[in-house]
Amino acid sequence: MIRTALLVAGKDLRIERRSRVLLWQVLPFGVMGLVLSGLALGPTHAGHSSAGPGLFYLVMLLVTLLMINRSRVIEGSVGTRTSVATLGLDPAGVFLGKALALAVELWVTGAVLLAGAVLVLHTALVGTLQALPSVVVILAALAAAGTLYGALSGGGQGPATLLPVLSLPAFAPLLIAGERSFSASLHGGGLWQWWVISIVALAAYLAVGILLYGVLEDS
Amino acid sequence: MIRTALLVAGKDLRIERRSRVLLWQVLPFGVMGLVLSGLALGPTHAGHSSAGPGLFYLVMLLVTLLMINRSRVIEGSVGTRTSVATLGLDPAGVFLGKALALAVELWVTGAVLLAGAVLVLHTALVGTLQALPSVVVILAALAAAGTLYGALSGGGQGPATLLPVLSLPAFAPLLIAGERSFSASLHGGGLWQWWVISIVALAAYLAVGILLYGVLEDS
Amino acid sequence: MKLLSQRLLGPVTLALLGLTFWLGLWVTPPDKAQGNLARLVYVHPAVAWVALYVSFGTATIASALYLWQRTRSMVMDRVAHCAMEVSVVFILLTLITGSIWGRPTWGVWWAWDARLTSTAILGVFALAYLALRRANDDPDLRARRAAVFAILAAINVPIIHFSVQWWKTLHQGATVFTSNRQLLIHGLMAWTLLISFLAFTLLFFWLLRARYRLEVLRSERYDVFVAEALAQRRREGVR
Amino acid sequence: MVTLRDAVVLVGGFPLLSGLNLELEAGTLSVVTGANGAGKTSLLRLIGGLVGLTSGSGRVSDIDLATGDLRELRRRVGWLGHEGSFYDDLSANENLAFAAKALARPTNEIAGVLDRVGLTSRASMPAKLLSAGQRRRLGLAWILLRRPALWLLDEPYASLDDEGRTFFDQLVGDVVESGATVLVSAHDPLRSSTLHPRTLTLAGGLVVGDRS
Amino acid sequence: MVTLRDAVVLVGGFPLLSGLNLELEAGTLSVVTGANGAGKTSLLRLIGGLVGLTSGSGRVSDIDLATGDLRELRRRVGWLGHEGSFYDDLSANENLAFAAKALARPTNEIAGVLDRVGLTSRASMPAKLLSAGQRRRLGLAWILLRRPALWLLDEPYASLDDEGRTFFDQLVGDVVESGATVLVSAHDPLRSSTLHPRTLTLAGGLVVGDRS
Ligand code: HEM
Ligand SMILES: Nc1ncnc2c1ncn2[C@@H]1O[C@H](COP(=O)(O)OP(=O)(O)OP(=O)(O)O)[C@@H](O)[C@H]1O
Ligand SMILES: Nc1ncnc2c1ncn2[C@@H]1O[C@H](COP(=O)(O)OP(=O)(O)OP(=O)(O)O)[C@@H](O)[C@H]1O
Ligand SMILES: [Mg+2]
Ligand SMILES: [Mg+2]
Repeated sequence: MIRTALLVAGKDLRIERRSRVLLWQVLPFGVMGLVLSGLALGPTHAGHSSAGPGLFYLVMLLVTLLMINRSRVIEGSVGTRTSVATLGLDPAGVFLGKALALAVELWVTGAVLLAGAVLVLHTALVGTLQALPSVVVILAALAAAGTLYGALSGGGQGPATLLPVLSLPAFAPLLIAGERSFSASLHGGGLWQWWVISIVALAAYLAVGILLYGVLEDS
Repeated sequence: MIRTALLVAGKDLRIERRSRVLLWQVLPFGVMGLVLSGLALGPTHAGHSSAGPGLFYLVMLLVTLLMINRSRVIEGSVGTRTSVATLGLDPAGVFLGKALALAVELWVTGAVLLAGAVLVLHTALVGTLQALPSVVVILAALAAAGTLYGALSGGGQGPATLLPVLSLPAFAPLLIAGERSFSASLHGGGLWQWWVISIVALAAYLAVGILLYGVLEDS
Repeated sequence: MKLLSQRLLGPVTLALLGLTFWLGLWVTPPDKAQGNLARLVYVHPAVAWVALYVSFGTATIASALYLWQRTRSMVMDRVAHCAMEVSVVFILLTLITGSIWGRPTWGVWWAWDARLTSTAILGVFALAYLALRRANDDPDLRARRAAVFAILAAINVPIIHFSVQWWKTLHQGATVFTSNRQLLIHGLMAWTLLISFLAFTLLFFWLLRARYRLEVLRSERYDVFVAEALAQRRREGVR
Repeated sequence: MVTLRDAVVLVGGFPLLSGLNLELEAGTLSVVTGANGAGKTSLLRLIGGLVGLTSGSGRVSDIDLATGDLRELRRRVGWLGHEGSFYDDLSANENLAFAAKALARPTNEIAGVLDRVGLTSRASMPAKLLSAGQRRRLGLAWILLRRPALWLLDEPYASLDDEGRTFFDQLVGDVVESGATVLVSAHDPLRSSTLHPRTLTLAGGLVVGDRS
Repeated sequence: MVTLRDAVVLVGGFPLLSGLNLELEAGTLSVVTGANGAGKTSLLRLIGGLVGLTSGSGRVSDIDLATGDLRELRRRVGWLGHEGSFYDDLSANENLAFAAKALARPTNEIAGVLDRVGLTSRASMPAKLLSAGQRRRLGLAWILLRRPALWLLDEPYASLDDEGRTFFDQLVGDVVESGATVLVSAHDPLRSSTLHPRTLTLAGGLVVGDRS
């Protein structure tokens, strides 16, 4: 399983590195999203440092949707998926691998966006650093959930529009947990319950994925 | 040109009606987006009726991105685009047709989301009705700009991730104009300058599209 | 004559830049309200001017010339590309100098001011332009798409300029050149300011030329590469 | 009809065609053969105005490939490629109706065309559900409806069944007779004994053999 | 090796196979022919475990198609389809390395395999830039590397050039000799005179002809 996971993650990251989609397309989009949400809220709201966590996670959510889509597109056309199916890869490994690759990409994006939030949204630096571990966990959970929902909404170049509908309700709790724990590390307040929620969510999505991913793939 | 436009718009809307992507995937996404952004802002901000316009346009922006993508995907694979290229359709007509189809879809989505905003975000009903004409114009401008940027970011199933980066900066002024004029009709305030901006933007994007769309298509 | 002006471009730029710094840092007096910080006035407006008008403008004009059938040539495409790359640098410098100035005067590094935001958006436009170029392999198609995009992006420039008037916000209004064409700042400071504009404008053209030369070298290397590829492809047939 | 002089087509720095010379007369049938990767598809794409000429010169149907209006050229070309050539979500009927309307042709020819290519029973099924050979047939129908002056067919035999190939040969015979120019890329020789095509052999992006 | 009894495959309510009976022995070569839309591709997909059995029964390589582990079945199958069968963004080399690692095969065979299918000069180019025939060859290489017990090849001749077809015939001969089972769908008869395949004819989702 682990071997398959590493193989798949390596393949995804290699394609990503080759096409530089993350660097040139997703990161600018993220930064742009941050700036724009600031604008949409108007100067009064955005000036508030309190908007930082919410906006950060909102943008990360959009980035996740984009990246899940991308992660499905690189699996290629029907022909490719047929051939790969004949490799009989362990589905748990495939799931872990794709989730890992996605997580790595989200972490990179998250790091850049956090820096942006500190600079642009005046989010306090110390609090942001304190929030880092929880951000890492939440993004990993997003990656796991996203991979799962990506498979659910049908592999390949199918209707990419199905994904948001399916996954948003699942992402909502993650989003809330993330925002609250980020806010808590900024302004003080109970942290541990958000930690519990996010770690449980991560574990749950990983477990579901490992157990059920094979069921979701096209027969 | 008009004949081509109607032909193309008819084809796009027919495919859309057949696949029901709008009804089952985009609309739910929009509604969910509205609810989620409310959540992300936290109860204090979202309760405000003042957040309504901003969130409405933010969600419409995302819907637009999804729909542009979809509008490119239905143009099919390289083979299809090659064959269609041999029809020698007038590019200005193709642009108008695709923009028209997209605008129709955006209007439908916008109507539903406005109803949602009134219900969920406590946006005032009367002000919302007053804002309708400006919403119609802004969404049409979004559709025109979106079609243009869709072609810019490469036809077909190319890197769908490039689109947001290219188009978001251009959508920003539209977003602002829309949000301000919506807010103005809610709370009173100068309206005409936003009207000017949005109509000028619509006209400009239509003009650029009609003149330059042919230049953007794959040779 | 042409050769001479080309050879002089570098030294003159350096001299003018040096003159600007000397005048700005040592000769002119500190401002009454802002103290020594006001000396940023010799850098920030000039850099912003180059970013917005000179470099973005060059890129836009070159793009428009490319799109116009009669002046269409790869030279225009290349100029647009290089100017846009230099533009990224100057926009970044604008943001940085502005932020440095903003921290003590407004108390924050960044504010949701219309001009600041629109400048940042212009920066993203420039980056998106480069991303767009990367995403297209075919030189002709790439040139056409990039040119259209540059022109669409240029709409932002007047928005930035008038943003201070449309949204009455934090950023300085038109201080240097007012509508009645009367310089608000006088004497030595005005001269220093003028020289700074000149110096940074020349700096832009210097950088542009260097960047363009690099591109020409690249295209020469590409020609060699193509000749080799052609020969190799023809050999495939002989086999 | 077609004249190419030292035609070079570069894509991503790689020469698909490496200085090719070719002369095709109007109203003739020619077959291009050659090893995989020789440049057959690229040649057809160049002639159809679907890819630009990098250097050299060329004229197709009185349109200059370097300076002329490629859109006008494409409009005169019927193209059958390796891949599907229609909207996957529309049915055969709807696809052909779209093409007909785009070209201002009467739509009442569609039923007849579908019958000729043997797709009547699949006429209202989304094109993506068609089998490989049926897709080919739909591609043929799409050209048949248009009756262009220049037919460019990339491996038309591939995935057609026996009956389809016979039909194809007949069709090509008719078309050439009626004055259109047909250029076919193929790995198998045409089966019909009444067709006497000129056979061009490509290799390394050049014409290396020419036999009538 | 393969046993199908009254096999029905429904997709979207349409029967691709409509009660088909078939028996294939291990170590044999069979060719499936039939008109376009007869169900050849569907039959191959069923046997490869790539589409489910709706009713009837079937066993392939001792795995029951209705109740068995289809993933295990797929792992024993080599599949060459109409479409490309690899990651378009990776090079031929990288694609084969991925397959080799997934199957825990040594990666040092890759160079040899690429040489056999004649792709050495295109080994490090993204697969999406390959020509139609080169894609076919890469598909063959992908199977060659795996040496599965059951080869399912959907119109392997399509877009292969002369030399490629000769190579293919040789390869199939070798493979059958070494004990593998090969099922080919084709519209042209195999060219090699030393192969004596069993020929099955399909029509309407049924086997209507069987000739050795
Ligand atoms: C990140 C922050 C900032 C950004 C992005 C920014 C951007 C710009 C831009 C784009 C211009 C050129 C406008 C035009 O010519 O149309 C400009 C001019 C100028 N800026 Fe800033 N600026 C920033 C901060 C500041 C601060 C803090 C000050 C001083 C308190 C300042 C003072 C000026 C002045 C005096 C001009 C020349 C005005 C004129 O002549 O029109 N800027 N700035
Ligand atoms: N960017 C590139 N770099 C290197 N080689 C390339 C590139 N793009 C295309 N090629 C090569 O160019 C050739 C394309 O030829 P083309 O598709 O015209 O061949 P063809 O004669 O139609 O072959 P087939 O019989 O296989 O269809 C192939 O050899 C392909 O490998
Ligand atoms: N949902 C559907 N509704 C109606 N017909 C369908 C549907 N899905 C598939 N078909 C038909 O089922 C058949 C599929 O056959 P298959 O692809 O197996 O044919 P084939 O023998 O491989 O043909 P070819 O020689 O053209 O490749 C086609 O006739 C197709 O039109
Ligand atoms: Mg070819
Ligand atoms: Mg088939």
